[in-house]
Amino acid sequence: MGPASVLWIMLSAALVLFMIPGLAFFYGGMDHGRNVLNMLMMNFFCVLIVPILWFAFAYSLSTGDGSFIGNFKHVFLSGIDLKDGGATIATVAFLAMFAAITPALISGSVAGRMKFSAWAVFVPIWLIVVYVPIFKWVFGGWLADRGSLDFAGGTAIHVNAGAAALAAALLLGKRRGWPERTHPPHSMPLVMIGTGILWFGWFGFNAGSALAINGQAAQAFMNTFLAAAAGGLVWVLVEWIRDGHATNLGAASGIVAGLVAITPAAGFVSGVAPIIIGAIAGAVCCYAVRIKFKFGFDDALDVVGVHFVGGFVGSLTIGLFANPKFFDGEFMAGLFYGGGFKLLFEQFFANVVAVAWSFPLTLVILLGIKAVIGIRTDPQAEIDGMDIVQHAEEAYHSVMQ
Amino acid sequence: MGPASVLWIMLSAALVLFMIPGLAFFYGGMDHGRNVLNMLMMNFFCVLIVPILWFAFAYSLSTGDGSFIGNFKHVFLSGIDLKDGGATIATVAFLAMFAAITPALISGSVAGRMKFSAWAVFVPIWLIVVYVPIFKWVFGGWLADRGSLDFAGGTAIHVNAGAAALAAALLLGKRRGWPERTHPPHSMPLVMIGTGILWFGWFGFNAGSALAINGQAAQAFMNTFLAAAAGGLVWVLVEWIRDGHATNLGAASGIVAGLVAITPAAGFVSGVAPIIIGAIAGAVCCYAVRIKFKFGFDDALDVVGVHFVGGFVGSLTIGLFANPKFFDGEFMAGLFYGGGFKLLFEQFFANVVAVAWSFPLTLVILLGIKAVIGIRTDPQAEIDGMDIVQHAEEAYHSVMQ
Amino acid sequence: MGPASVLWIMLSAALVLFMIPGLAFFYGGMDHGRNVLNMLMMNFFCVLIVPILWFAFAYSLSTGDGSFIGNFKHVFLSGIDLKDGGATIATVAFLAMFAAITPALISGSVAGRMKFSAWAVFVPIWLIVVYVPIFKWVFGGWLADRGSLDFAGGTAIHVNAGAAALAAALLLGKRRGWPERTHPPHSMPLVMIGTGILWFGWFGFNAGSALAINGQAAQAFMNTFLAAAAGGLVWVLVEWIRDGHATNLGAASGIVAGLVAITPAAGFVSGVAPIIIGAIAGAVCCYAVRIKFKFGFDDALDVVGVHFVGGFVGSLTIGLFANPKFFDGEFMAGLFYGGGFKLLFEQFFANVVAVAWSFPLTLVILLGIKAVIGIRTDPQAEIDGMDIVQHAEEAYHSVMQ
Amino acid sequence: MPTLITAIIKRSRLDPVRDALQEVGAAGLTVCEVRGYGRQGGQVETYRGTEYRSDFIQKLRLDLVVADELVDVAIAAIKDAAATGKIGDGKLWSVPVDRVVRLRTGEEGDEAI
Amino acid sequence: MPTLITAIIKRSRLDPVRDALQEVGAAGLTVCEVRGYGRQGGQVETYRGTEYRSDFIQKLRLDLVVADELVDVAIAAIKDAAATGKIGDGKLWSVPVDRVVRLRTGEEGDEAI
Amino acid sequence: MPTLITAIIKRSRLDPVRDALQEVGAAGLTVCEVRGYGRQGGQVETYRGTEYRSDFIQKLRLDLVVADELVDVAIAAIKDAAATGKIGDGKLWSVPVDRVVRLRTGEEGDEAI
Ligand SMILES: Nc1ncnc2c1ncn2[C@@H]1O[C@H](COP(=O)(O)OP(=O)(O)O)[C@@H](O)[C@H]1O
Ligand SMILES: Nc1ncnc2c1ncn2[C@@H]1O[C@H](COP(=O)(O)OP(=O)(O)O)[C@@H](O)[C@H]1O
Ligand SMILES: Nc1ncnc2c1ncn2[C@@H]1O[C@H](COP(=O)(O)OP(=O)(O)O)[C@@H](O)[C@H]1O
Repeated sequence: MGPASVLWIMLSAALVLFMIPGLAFFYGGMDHGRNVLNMLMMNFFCVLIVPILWFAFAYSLSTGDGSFIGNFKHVFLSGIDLKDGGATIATVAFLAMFAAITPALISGSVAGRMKFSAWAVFVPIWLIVVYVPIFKWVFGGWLADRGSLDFAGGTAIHVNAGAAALAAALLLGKRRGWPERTHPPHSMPLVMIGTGILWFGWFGFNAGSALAINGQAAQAFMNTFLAAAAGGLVWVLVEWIRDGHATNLGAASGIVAGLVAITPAAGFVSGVAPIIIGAIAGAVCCYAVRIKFKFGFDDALDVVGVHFVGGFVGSLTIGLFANPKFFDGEFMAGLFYGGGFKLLFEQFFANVVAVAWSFPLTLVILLGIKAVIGIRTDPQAEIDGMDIVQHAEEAYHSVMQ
Repeated sequence: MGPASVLWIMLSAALVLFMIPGLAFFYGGMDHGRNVLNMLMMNFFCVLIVPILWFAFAYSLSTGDGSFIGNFKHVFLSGIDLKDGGATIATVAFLAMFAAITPALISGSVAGRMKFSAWAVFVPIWLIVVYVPIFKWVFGGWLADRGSLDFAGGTAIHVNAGAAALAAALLLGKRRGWPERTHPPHSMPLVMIGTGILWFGWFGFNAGSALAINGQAAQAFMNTFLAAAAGGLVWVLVEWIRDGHATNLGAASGIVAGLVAITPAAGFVSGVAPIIIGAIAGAVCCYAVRIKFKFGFDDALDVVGVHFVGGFVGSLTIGLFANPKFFDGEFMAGLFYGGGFKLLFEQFFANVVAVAWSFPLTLVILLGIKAVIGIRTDPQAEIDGMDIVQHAEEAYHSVMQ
Repeated sequence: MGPASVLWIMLSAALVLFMIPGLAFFYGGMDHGRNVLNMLMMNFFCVLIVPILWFAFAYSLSTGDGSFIGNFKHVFLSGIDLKDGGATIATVAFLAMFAAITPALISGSVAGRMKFSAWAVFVPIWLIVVYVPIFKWVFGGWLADRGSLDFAGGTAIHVNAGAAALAAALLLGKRRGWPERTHPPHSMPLVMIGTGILWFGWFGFNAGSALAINGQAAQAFMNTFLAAAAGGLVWVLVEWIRDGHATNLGAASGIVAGLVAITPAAGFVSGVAPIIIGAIAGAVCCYAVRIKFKFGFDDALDVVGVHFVGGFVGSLTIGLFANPKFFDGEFMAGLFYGGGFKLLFEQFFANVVAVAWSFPLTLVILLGIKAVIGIRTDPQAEIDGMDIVQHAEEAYHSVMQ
Repeated sequence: MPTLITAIIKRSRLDPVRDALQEVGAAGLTVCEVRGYGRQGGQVETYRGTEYRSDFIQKLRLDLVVADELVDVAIAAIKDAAATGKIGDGKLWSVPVDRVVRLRTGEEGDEAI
Repeated sequence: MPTLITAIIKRSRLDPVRDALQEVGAAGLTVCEVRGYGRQGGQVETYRGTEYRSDFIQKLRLDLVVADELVDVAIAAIKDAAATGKIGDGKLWSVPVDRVVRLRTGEEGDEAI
Repeated sequence: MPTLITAIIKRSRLDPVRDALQEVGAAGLTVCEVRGYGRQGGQVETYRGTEYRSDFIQKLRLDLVVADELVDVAIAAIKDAAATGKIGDGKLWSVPVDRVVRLRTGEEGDEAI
């Protein structure tokens, strides 16, 4: 691997790291002003604990020959040196960022009522029990062997985290006053700062997943760009037509929906496909965020509506648009490129497997934590604010203080 | 083109994309707290609609053999593949970011009173009618053929957008209460967040315009750095001497003025020239932002004073400092490097042409939109706030809500 | 040097530049709402004035054959061309960013009471008198010749700035009401925005200091990542156990402490060492920030507790963990890698030298400024706010205005 | 004569108090974010490991002008809805008002409320 | 006896009201951002496609103490300047004041206003 | 009869005033950030080189209900602690109060303060 590729992987790792604060601001801005620090902390915590675990053994468990799980050959990165010009080290760091951001995604659904101690215990357990196996299957295990495709983590990250988010929202129950009372974003500028950072960082997330600098990386870049634009545009148009107003939160949500949907597909599709994929995600997610009201689960910041649905939709569209010829690649073609229904089925199957693993195991993990230390804050924290009760700090201090 | 160059173009594209939220925060922080979301939305909207148009046909129209306009050979990027290792795809993405940020610049002058629907119609029309031709002429058409120079868009972007901003401000008229009432920035930290992102991203904007990683890119990088510093420093010093205070908004404005001025010159000048160019821009723009009071046009956030004036000044300085020997390049030398007045004249001429195209056509486009759907919000929006009236959302929500 | 390396240096320069606003937000968020603009301005000012000086002569003075000080061979970058593909130009820019951020670090200790005019005079003098010599000694002078190691500026930047910060805090005296009154952060989200940017940018700071894209850069990247995570994690755990709460400011402070500590070591250690280094820094700095209460010096935002202590600790750990074999490098081995106590002593010695130069000279510079124009604002500024009194602007404006 | 009732309540009691007032027919009110100092003491926050007491606790201030005959029921309604029984529930006071005007119409007195 | 006039007005009417008061000679006043609940109802906002009513509308609260002889003109001035004729223009009430003190000098009564 | 004292003071005088009140036994109070307009005039700010006057200056509003016998000492305490002698120190006014209620317990009158 040439130095430019090593550079690209390192840079992409830095960009994905930057997405974690981005996600924190995206979520934190949307949350209530007295819960924002709890939201930020849940996200930052992921990037404190996960790297250590990744380094210690999770990386090793995620890679290697096995079809179901890796091994312990590279615990503490043993056996990895710099003879390849840093390529492996850079790749380990890049993958560590993915591992850190995936549980962070879940935090949006548990906003405003989860004990931070429970979260701190949940993240490492979930990483090992849920994330590592699915990651292995999707990126170098039996699901990959069957031919299903996931470029940068539609199945392994977004659908997986989305299913876990649903489980967590169901188990935690509703926030006080939900859904009668709407909690509008306490700071839309903070949401938009998060959105800007997320989009910027997502180029590393998707184009970096080529793990080299080449045509596929460039096309993944372009796809990331177009799908986000299309997702945001369509969400805004749906709002405009349906509600009479185009909102900033709609634009932000649509951008993220487009980004989520293109994530699994970024290195497999070309031409007008990313625009179609982004547009579908924008439209579908714009309606999907309302499901929670129908079914009564308090997915506070719409992890299910955006990441689960967006990831699933994006993953399926690979079955339609995968275009191996364009990439000169050895993957199955989608329905529209002469590949028949085979890939579509595999895509569906892989995502169902991810859900079937993630959802129940997340429930089990949380039930275990609930039994031991409890998962929900006492009601006073919901009234006085998660920030002061759980973290003994407040987000903003006025001149009086 | 080597992989490092492809990487550089992609990275630069990501950096320019990041500038658009940066610009949104720069403008949004300066605007009133009840108009900030409208400001953000005008900017984000550009990066939702423009990429789609660029992909569909604007890119194709902007390139190709013609001297005045491109062709439809690459509509929907047809004919572009990955055989060049992604170089073309990366370049298309990079140029798309330029196309997206240019109309976004205009939003600063129409702040606080333009109907969002009018803006949403204006952006795509303006892109095709005004931006695409000027882009073509400057970067690969008759103006370029005459020898005028524009490295990263002084003429094609800043002067162009600045002229359009003037036209828009004139046509929209003044905001309620302007100029008797000053609307101070509702959040200077947001302005500074925008400034930080803009400066960071501008390295991609300017150094990326070398479209390769080479000595010219490195010098453009250095120039971008020095001009911004000099611009900020001089603006702050002028304030300090003149008003007795050095302000943050002055530093931010000077940095942006320096960046604007070096944009056209970044790949053509060297040595102490970037400092001189930045310093001139800092001083001139610091006074130019007052012109609007003299002539009574409400260029709300000083697009004319900073981008038009800064871009024009910077573009002219190329005529003085262009140094082909240093770059081993085949462009005309400036006055101080033995080239005589020829280049200076061409620089002047190219900018006049850009103004002569942009200003009247922007007027025509806006008059057309005015006739059909109107361009100015009803007065109540100015009183109650653009955010609530136009977007049905508010930027900040307090604990009561 | 290949194009990928030139790109990496340029990119790293941009990342370090971005750290300066990041630092400004980190500090500014922690400061009182009526002093935040003064805080931002002190930081931004560094990146306005330092680049000009660096270009003019400070770069030249910092490099060259001498063992104690450079020369004037490259004043105004004379003699530097693009024949090396931009490598030198990129390196000059990269080093300029280091020079700009070092005085900016000091601003945290003088928050809320230093005359901005005094700061504006202090920065350039300090740069030349204190920073340039130490930089030269550490990176290419007698301290380096003795064998002491500093990869990205633990001694030259953090210990140096920390010692200066202590001198400044002592000379300025306490803020009104300190330590009886605690000034909690006026905006924790702003602090966290700063933290996110700092971590992101620090990859350029550390991994960019390899001045090439190679295995060392990749390992420095990995080390930066792990040490920050470990620092944040340990700080948060200490808080949790000691105070009963894990705070966001703790996470942010621990991340920064870990980053500071790994800075000198990033290109010399491997394996589990970065985690140990980060963890030590997190734990030690978490206690060190209290020293100021014990000794009664008002280091407002804990530059001493985090940068001085973190930098010193990190620098010493090189004496334990330096691993030349892993890097195939020609530097001394640390104690745990068979090198004996030699390196440990040299690390200690180099830092003592830095302190012995920085602390008294900072005192002398500030005493000089005090004698001529004064260094402390009049008390009214502390009451009414530094922003309005010193900069005639306020950070936030409400709807009334 | 109309009376001005001012109540300092906990942040979280706004909705119940508003509902209770509405029920007794006192629909109009004005709310303001304030900070209170009283027996409750402050809340303890930490700042880089240093605990400190933030003396002033966030409260809401409600002002409502009610017609004479409604004063007692309005006060009773607020009392019921605002009380949680824990320290810091807040205070209420009332002051007789000279004139009340609805600015839109110029109506005065009970008409204006 | 001086009187305390409290007016709840629309955000956008501050400048006209202040000017009107100044004209009649009531120059000092204190303003506060408040939120009001009344007949106007709330404003409709959307949140990810869900419309909701934000019950409390931003208003400004003005407090001014005026000398007895100025009460009527001050009230009239506010009424004129604050009214737009649309619902939600706000309320005004007045309360007689026992003592007024200028803190700087200790002056009391009309002197202190 | 208890009395409501309202004081508009400078931002920086909150701590001294609170301490002074506590000393004389008036411990409870409610604070609110307000903006004042008066003789002090506004503060001059600049905006891209244009100077403008920000008419309204940040102040704090203190409301405290005190028992009759404490009114004079409380006012004196505030006066002492709030005065810096410079223009803009603020105003204070007092109004007799009909009823005071502690919401937690329902206690009324002096008990409730
Ligand atoms: N004398 C007073 N005057 C004005 N406001 C008061 C007074 N005493 C208390 N308050 C307000 O009421 C709030 C609650 O009072 P506190 O003494 O803490 O508990 P309780 O409500 O149980 O008596 C305080 O935070 C303050 O805002
Ligand atoms: N009884 C009341 N007591 C105190 N404030 C009131 C009262 N009624 C209305 N207000 C205030 O006046 C504002 C306007 O009142 P509203 O009933 O909406 O319309 P109008 O001013 O046309 O009567 C409200 O938002 C509220 O702040
Ligand atoms: N008549 C008044 N009614 C209500 N508040 C007032 C009045 N006059 C002044 N104030 C308040 O007191 C503050 C200080 O008053 P000002 O006239 O500036 O100086 P001074 O306190 O020296 O008289 C003002 O900012 C305002 O908040």
